[in-house]
Amino acid sequence: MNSEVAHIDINEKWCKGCGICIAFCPAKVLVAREDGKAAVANIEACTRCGLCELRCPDYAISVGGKQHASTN
Amino acid sequence: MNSEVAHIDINEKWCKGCGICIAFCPAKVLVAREDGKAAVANIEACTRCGLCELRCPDYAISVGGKQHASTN
Amino acid sequence: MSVKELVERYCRTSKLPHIWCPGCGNGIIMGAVMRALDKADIDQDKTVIVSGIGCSSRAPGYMNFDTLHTTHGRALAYATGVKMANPDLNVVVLTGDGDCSAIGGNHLIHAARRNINLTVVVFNNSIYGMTGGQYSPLTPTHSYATTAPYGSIDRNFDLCKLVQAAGGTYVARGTTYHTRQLVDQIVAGLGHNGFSFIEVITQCPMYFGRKNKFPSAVDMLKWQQEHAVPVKAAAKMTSEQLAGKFLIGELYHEEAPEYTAVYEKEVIAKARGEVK
Amino acid sequence: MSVKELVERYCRTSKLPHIWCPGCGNGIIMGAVMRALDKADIDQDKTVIVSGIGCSSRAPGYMNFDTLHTTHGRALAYATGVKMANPDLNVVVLTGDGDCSAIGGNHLIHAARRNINLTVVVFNNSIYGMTGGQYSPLTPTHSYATTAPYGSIDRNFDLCKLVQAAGGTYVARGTTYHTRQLVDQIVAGLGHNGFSFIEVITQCPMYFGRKNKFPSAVDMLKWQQEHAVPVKAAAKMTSEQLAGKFLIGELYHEEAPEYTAVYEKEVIAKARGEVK
Amino acid sequence: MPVPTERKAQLLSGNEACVQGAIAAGVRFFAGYPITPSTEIAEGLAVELPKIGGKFIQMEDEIASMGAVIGASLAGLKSMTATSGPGFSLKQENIGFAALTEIPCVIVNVQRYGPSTGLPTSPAQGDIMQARWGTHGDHPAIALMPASVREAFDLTVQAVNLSEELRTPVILLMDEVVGHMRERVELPATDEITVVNRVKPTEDPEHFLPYKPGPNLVPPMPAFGDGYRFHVTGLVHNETGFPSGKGKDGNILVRRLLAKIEQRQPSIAQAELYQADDADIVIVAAGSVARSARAAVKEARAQGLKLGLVRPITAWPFPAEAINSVATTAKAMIVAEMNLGQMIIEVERAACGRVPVIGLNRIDAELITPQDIIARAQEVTKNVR
Amino acid sequence: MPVPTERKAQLLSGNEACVQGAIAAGVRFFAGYPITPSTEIAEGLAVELPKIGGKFIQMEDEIASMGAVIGASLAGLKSMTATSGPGFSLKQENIGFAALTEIPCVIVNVQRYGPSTGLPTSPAQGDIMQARWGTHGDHPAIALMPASVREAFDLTVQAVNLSEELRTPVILLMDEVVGHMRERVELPATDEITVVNRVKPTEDPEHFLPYKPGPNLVPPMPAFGDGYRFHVTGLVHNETGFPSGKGKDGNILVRRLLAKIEQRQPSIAQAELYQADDADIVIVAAGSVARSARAAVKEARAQGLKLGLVRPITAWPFPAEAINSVATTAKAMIVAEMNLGQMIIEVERAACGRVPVIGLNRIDAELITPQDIIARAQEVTKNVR
Amino acid sequence: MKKLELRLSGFGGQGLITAGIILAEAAILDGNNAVQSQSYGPEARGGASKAEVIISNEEIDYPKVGEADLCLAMSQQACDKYAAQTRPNGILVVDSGLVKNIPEFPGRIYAVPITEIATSEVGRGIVANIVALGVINGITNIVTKESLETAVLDRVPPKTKDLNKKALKAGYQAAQKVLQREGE
Amino acid sequence: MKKLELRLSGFGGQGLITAGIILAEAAILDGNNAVQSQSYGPEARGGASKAEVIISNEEIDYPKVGEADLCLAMSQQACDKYAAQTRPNGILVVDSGLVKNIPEFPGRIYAVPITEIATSEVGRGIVANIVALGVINGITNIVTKESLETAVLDRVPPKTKDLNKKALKAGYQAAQKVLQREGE
Ligand SMILES: Cc1ncc(C[n+]2csc(CCOP(=O)(O)OP(=O)(O)O)c2C)c(N)n1
Ligand SMILES: Cc1ncc(C[n+]2csc(CCOP(=O)(O)OP(=O)(O)O)c2C)c(N)n1
Ligand code: SF4
Ligand code: SF4
Ligand code: SF4
Ligand code: SF4
Ligand code: SF4
Ligand code: SF4
Ligand SMILES: [Mg+2]
Ligand SMILES: [Mg+2]
Repeated sequence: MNSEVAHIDINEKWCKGCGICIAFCPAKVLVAREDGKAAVANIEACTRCGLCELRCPDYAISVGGKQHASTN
Repeated sequence: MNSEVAHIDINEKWCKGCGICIAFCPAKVLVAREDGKAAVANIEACTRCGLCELRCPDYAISVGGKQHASTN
Repeated sequence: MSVKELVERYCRTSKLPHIWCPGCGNGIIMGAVMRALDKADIDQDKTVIVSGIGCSSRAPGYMNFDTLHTTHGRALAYATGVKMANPDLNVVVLTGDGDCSAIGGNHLIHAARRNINLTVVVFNNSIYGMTGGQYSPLTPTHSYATTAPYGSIDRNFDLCKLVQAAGGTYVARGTTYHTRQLVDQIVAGLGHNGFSFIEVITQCPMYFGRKNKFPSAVDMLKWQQEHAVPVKAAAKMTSEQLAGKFLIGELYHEEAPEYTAVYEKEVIAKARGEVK
Repeated sequence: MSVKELVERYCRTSKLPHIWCPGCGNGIIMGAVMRALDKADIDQDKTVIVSGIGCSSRAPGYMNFDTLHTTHGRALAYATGVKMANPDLNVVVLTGDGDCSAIGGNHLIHAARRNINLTVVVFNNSIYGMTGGQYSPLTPTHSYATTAPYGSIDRNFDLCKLVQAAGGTYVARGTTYHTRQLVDQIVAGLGHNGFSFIEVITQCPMYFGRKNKFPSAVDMLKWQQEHAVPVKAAAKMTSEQLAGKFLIGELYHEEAPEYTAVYEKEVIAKARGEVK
Repeated sequence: MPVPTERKAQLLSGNEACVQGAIAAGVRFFAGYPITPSTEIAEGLAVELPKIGGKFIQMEDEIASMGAVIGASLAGLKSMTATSGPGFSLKQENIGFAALTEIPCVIVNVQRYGPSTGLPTSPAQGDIMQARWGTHGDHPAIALMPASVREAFDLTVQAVNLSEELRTPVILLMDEVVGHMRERVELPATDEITVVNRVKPTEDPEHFLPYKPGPNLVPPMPAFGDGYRFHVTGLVHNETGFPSGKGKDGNILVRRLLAKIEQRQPSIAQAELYQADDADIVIVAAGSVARSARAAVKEARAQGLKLGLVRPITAWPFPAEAINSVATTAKAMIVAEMNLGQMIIEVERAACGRVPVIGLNRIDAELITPQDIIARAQEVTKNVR
Repeated sequence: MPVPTERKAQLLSGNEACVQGAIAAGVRFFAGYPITPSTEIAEGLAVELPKIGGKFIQMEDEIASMGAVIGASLAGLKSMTATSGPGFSLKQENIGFAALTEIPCVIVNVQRYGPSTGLPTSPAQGDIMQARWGTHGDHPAIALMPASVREAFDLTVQAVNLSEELRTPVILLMDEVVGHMRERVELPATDEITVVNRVKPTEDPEHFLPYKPGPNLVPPMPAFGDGYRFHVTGLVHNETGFPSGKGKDGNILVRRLLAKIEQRQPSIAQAELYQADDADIVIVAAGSVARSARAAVKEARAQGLKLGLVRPITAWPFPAEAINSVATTAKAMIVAEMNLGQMIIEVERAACGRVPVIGLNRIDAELITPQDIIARAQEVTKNVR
Repeated sequence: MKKLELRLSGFGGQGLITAGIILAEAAILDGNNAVQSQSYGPEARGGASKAEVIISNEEIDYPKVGEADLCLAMSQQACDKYAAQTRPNGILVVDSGLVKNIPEFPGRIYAVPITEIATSEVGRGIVANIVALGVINGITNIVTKESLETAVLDRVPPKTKDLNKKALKAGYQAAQKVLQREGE
Repeated sequence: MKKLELRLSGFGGQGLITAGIILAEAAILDGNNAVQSQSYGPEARGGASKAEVIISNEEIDYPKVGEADLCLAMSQQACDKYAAQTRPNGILVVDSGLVKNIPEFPGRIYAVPITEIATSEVGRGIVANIVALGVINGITNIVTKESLETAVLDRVPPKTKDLNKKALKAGYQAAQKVLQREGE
């Protein structure tokens, strides 16, 4: 569990709604809007693992707050 | 040792005098003429191994008599 | 570095968003390349990105470096000229499976043979995306493609094996799913003084996916997740366990004389009579 | 069969003597190919010999078959067309190290990948003979050539390894010195239903020899004799003992679906609705 | 064997019609490498060929495709490839081989905007001169330029026929507009189509000279495997087919290669004349541009401006006679093409100074419009009168 | 830097002089693939380039060579390749790339007998039209045809200079005779040679537009690594260098590519006139054939037959003015070439019907002789008078 | 009807190319001539999509559509771009669910929630293109109803025939509605 | 001397190309013009070899040798082929050790055992080409003795300078001999 609440920023213009960030967020933080684009549903759960950011093909999602937790 | 005397035929027109047959005849049957082309010097020693024939790049030497002895 | 800073620094932001389809892996790989360049702390003004032709080969156009978008299949030939002419430049080649293994196959094996210091990242989506979904030399046998309406009968290359056999000295395979590892593989490639080759398994949901029962990019990433086996793990697995899987990680690594350095040290020095 | 009968039957005798230099290995290899074709009992009217361009590639002109002397490097592409169009033909490709591994490298790896039933014999004299002695991708590093006046810095391919990695299913290496074994290797290649590849180490006394301190063809054959190690023998040798040597014999063999047969069985049958 | 078809109106693209034409003409081998805007031809033949036992192969590149096509033709199948500019450039060396060794084959080039990668999906007619001069050395060339979907079918058949009859590579020089547009077309029924097959030798193999020309200057051609054991080489050769190394044989050979086309020039070279007899201004236009020109002729005539059209169907050999026939009656000619002036070179030579020849060139990736042509014609009228 | 040389008479071949010319002009990168009769150029540069820190690389084929040359030029070195017919055909796609992207580079084509493998060691001039039209799409072309060893040197320098000045590929179109013959030559001293270097941008990277044309319609060109971070693509692009996808940008770009040559045409197009002013019959001949023509002029004049010579030095742009200048004074022109009629096409266009233009063509692998020319001239004289 | 030029525009995946082909095929079934063309290239990848159809009872020479007689716009972007390339007295049909701002246009405008109809009335968003065909033909009667239905059924997967029939019908109904509204 | 055309013929490995080059270079040292050309190609591989030299004090336009003024034939094959391509009043020099049958030739014929001289008198068969140069120049004086020697020494490996000087001298002597014999 993370002590600080993360901040997720989604660039609506760039997001193409592929669903990758949503499907592979280990903490199920993200959901799809009606038009398919990503939205934050559950920010508290975010571990700031950074995977959504790394995998977004469109550089549309970014994880703010503290540095990414290291995952492996 | 072979019981029968072999017959070596050298096609003078085709022989280019490379010396391969001469150098690698296991029985030292062949020699170089003045112009470099191959000639038979010592037919008695021939084992009919067929190597000269196999290696002649110009199909200029052929081994007659009985079938080739198998070598390996 | 956050993705925003990354994009700000290494992208030609005015060109974004890119032309790639929703869910296309090309953006993920381009992101990984930029992250790796950043991690490797390269000099942005001394780095050249070269590509051929294909969806993937459009990447350099978005990247804030000296960039060269060549003819189809010839990226490595051009890159060889760039590197030979100025060995101080970092030369990175971004190419597609078709670009580098079909029409460009010869340049690939020869660049590998020379062990010239280029870092090659292959966007392997198992298809010709740009031209609309024909099979490539990396399309798995029995897959469907517009030119394989009855299923492809071509055997596909193991491109990493081929590059290694050709003489490549750093060979790795990654995926768009295993993004973090991918970044590290590219960093290692950039750091390697010789021919570095990183094959990245990626998704073309538009053509490969549609033709081969992957409804979405997510399904394709799931497939990667399930079928990729890290080399270390594989060492402990039986061949039955490995059937149908593919290896990821560093597959080969060797230190060997680098071409442009040897040219300097041997050819030029000898020609000038400095050594014999 | 005596050499006279051999030549009478399989050569276009009016074209002999051939143009090759004294001591050139091309004649030895062509002889081995004819002996192998004879031993394999092929149908002379159903056999096509294809080559590219080079000294070695002149061989088909002397051979009494349907023969095709194509453009430089493209023999395998043409041969692929011949075989696809009529799978009943035996298709043998005679090619040089330059022809098949430099300009033709891509066709080589792709033909191997498809595992199309062609028998490829490479006349590897480590040089471009026809054009007067430039280095080839198979010229050993540090050798001299007209375009490597200071010694070649290019690393050479292990072509057998490359072809195997590309997908070739029968791979062997022979020499012009080990002629008898060479014939058997070619016979095995002809018998193999798939892509067969036989690399033959041969001598170009005219250019490679002259530039690299081999005064004669005989010296070059002696070098072969001393440096070739049969695979079986090699298995029992240490890596020090093997340093500087090269392997001969069958290096790889695998049975795998052959391209034209699969085309018939899968593509045509599916298209006709005979299978799905 | 394809089942006899019936005439039926359908909607097809030029590329699709080309596929149908190839099948109808007896093409049974296709090797290619995908490239826009020709890809649908490969895709279509990948579906159709195996149905009739034919072979489709996607090669590693265009060079290999051209090589495979030549090999397959030698093995006895009618063979074809399709490409566009960049691939056409790559095929040139092997096209020269096919020309010199007289191997029948068809190369479809669906022209796109060049040079280089250019605008891959946009139309142009920039390869007309390349179709004639793209490979090194003197060589024969035939290139056909369809203007409609129906013609894409017909000229594909004709390309195959000419290549088989004359043992020479034939180029089908489409443009992107014709290749990609779909239109209503009625394809001819099978029995309405003439199919030409290469002539095979009648001598026994002993007496056979593979490059001894027949009556049309064309040598009969056996297939590999027919028992003739003949040699094919890109080197200069004599009638035996073996390299001769002699200039005089080159002279005989290369002159014959050109002559076999030239002596058939009157029947090969084709042009369509539309209202050209009494035209004050004749538009010369080929391929898709000719459609605009036809529209322009109609519209202009309605406005009282007497336009006419000469539409070269063969780019090569160029139908100089058709140009000639109007060069004395017209007051001016306008050569409309989607390039910076290629066909106009031949028109000028044919017109030979007898009539002003004016270029109308667009290279902005748009099809020249009827309005473009009418506007230019009005301008010219002013200056000519 | 090469040490200043002095004039000294020596025996050199055309190929060797080309090597010297390349070094003198500042070529520092060569990538090639051996092919007769050009190989000595590669071999010579393999020896010479590393001596002055330059780079020589033998690539896997001609396509790769051309690619490497373009890459090296972008990295800032003057770059060159050399080949002959088959290799020239293979290079065409990448030559088109260099043309569109405006990368300076020189392609030497030592012409041999074609088409296809032809007669690899025999002379011909069969690639003149290919030098203009070999790649797809409309594109600029400059091609220079040396007639002597000295000129092989001079035109190599000039080819490099033109390519650097105009940012365009330039072709040195030698023929086997000139490439292989050795003759007495005095090469100019270093200080007698003009060397042109590409113009670099002066703006800072922020404001730099890589394809914004300078005064000569040529955009200044930084090297990779200079900090400009620019993009180069074979797609149609606008001044930013980025692909535009727009036909109107293609129109601007491709027209400019041709215009930058065309507007310099008067200074680029060159021809030598020899006793042409008062000639009854003017021979038009280039490369080695012009030597025969010169001998023929001398010999014929001695016999009382007034011959003259126009020797195009640039095949492209074609020196039409030189032809024009004699088209009204001469009674006939004979175009002598070792092909079946290529340069004659341009001569005819230039002469424009004002004077009969007759071809004298040999394709039997022999250099046209002075006697051939005199004989034809005598024939023509009979018919003209 | 002598000659009618239509432009169907929107984004990739909406099936506009297929719609164009069906329309052309219907025209052929009617015994008329038809030419169809479309946009290719990167801009056709995921992004914009455009099909053009010319229908005529005479020969069709020039095959491109300049100013269209009818423009269907199924995206805001398409509408912004192509409304202006329509004849001033022509027809503009927009998917009112996707095109929020209709640009200035002098001709007749019909705003129909095409995609919404497909989703909610027909039950599958994917048949929006067929709904659109119903709308267009309902408004213009360029082709006979029979031919259009035949053409649709010839092109779609057998299993979806009913769905597509339904879509076509829904389109016709929507056309009726907007025409009536206009009549009001 | 205004213009002299020579043809040196024999087989590959005899050094005839080098001989031709040396001769041309000697002419240049004399201040004259010279053009040298040679045969290439498969026929030059192991087989026949041919070098042609034109020397003139004027410009040399046409660079090929048609009928030669002098023909050196160092093989039977070469002699059979090229004797006929020599001017009727020209000179034919043959290596008498290699050319056994001298064809009909109207001009002057000099038969010199060139290779034999190189082997036995000079000591190395490889310098036969230099011997030949001595012979030719001894007969014709086309170039000055000094220039020829300089040209020879410029082209040969430093270590073989003496050998080549000796070869040249032997050639001159042989020329003296045949000329004397002719004089007799
Ligand atoms: C010489 C040439 N041949 C063919 C093409 C057409 N073409 C463009 S991209 C491409 C294949 C691209 O496949 P890949 O490299 O896998 O890239 P992707 O689009 O899948 O990323 C082809 C065949 C071309 N541009 N040039
Ligand atoms: C396209 C093309 N490039 C180059 C050449 C020149 N060329 C002819 S043979 C050859 C190399 C031959 O080498 P290899 O295949 O090893 O044959 P070898 O002569 O050594 O037997 C080259 C470069 C050519 N004929 N065509
Ligand atoms: S940072 Fe990790 S946990 Fe947080 S939203 Fe992204 S993927 Fe989910
Ligand atoms: S991964 Fe990126 S593009 Fe895809 S849904 Fe998430 S934010 Fe949008
Ligand atoms: S057969 Fe054997 S032993 Fe006899 S000569 Fe030949 S090589 Fe020597
Ligand atoms: S191997 Fe053949 S060519 Fe060589 S010397 Fe012996 S017989 Fe003669
Ligand atoms: S077609 Fe495939 S590879 Fe190309 S952008 Fe779309 S998803 Fe990516
Ligand atoms: S040059 Fe070399 S490869 Fe060619 S024939 Fe002579 S020895 Fe053989
Ligand atoms: Mg791909
Ligand atoms: Mg070789």
